[in-house]
Amino acid sequence: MRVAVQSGAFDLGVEVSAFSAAVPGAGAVVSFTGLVRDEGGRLSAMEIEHYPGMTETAIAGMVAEAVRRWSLVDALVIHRHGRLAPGEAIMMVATAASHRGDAFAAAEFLMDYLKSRAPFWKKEIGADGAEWVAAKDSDEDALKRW
Amino acid sequence: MRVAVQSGAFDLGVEVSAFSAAVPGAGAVVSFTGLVRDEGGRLSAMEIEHYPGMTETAIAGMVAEAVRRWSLVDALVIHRHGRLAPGEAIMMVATAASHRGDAFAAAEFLMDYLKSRAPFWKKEIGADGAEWVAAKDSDEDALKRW
Amino acid sequence: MIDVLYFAWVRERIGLPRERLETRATTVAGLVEELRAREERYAAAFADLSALRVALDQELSSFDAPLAGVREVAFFPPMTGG
Amino acid sequence: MIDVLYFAWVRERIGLPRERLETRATTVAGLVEELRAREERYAAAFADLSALRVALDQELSSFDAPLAGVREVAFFPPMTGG
Repeated sequence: MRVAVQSGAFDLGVEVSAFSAAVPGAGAVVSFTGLVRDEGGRLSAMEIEHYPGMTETAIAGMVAEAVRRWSLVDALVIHRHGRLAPGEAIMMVATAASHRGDAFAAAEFLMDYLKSRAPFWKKEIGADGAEWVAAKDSDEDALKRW
Repeated sequence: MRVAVQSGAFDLGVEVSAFSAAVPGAGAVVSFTGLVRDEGGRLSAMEIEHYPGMTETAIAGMVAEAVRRWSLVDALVIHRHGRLAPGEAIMMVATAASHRGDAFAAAEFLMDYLKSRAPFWKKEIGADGAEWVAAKDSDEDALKRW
Repeated sequence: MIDVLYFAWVRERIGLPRERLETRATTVAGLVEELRAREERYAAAFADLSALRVALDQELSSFDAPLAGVREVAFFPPMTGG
Repeated sequence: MIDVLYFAWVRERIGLPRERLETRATTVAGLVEELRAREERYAAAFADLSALRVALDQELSSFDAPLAGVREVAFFPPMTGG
């Protein structure tokens, strides 16, 4: 299980490849990657603020909870902070399990919790100013299924 | 949208990387990879038979159905046939969408259909002989949720 | 004339991957009856139709489907892809 | 003495990321009352508590939680990670 909170870019291909090569016995690997959308060209950058210390603890807690709920061989979370350009990868989650149901459920669970319970705040920088991204009710609702 | 049915190996990292780099505007990329399990060392190889012609058509139909049901920017399916060693990647699915819900749902839908509706048959080659993998009721049941 | 294909353990039991047949059957079930009557290995392969699937011209179909116009019939066990 | 941290627009509204305070409050809500009373920028930041979240010693908590033993309080809007 690895959790990384970093300002630097990560190489999605390298990470997914290394992750899936190091899960002996696993039959299913799921990855999720969040990219900065360009919002039809309106977005010039995204700034991600976080709460150093709490971020790592909160994510480690989510991973531990996922391990309790599903039969996982391994899990990985990488989340960036700082200034990102459209198209850049913001974060990724990877899960490995014997069977696809566990891998998918754990990845979705981690994503739902990262969205609303990990202390990150996104600010969209556009031509017409900067704006904090508002939390969506649908993201809060997504937690209720777990 | 790309569908590849091939005997040769594919590089998961390269594929995921190229896929996610070519989906402008997408905010969410999900990948699933199926690996040959070693079943605690009991499995020496997996042989995958398929129905040339029908396989490609069937998978293309599933991808088209996924595009009808969810808002996808792109989708990719690669599925191997022939003889594979434990740890090797059997297949992968990748989906890209604006939002994570669509990307996850479409990837799970494609996996459920590939499991039970794409004409592949797996044979496990072990120390104590070879055996065709039996279809699971749970895989057939998984189709009912869509 | 119709092409008949066999996959996985159906192919192994019958002992060949495909053959070209003359048939008088009008449905898949009729064709299965003809095949069963040919030889023991066919009877063995088609002993339990609930364990088999059929595709007509590369599309999944059912045993009561008509054969009119069909050029390729394939018999195989439930698929195990993914 | 207690460390109080602000993130995102709470930080921007108050104009600083963290400060060290003396407080007599026994709950988070009490601390918020003290802050509101300090200056207009605090009153603006804490105008609508339903738009805010609080963490005590880096764990999500609630506005009615006691402050006893807490060393670090953080106020911020709902999180938008992922």
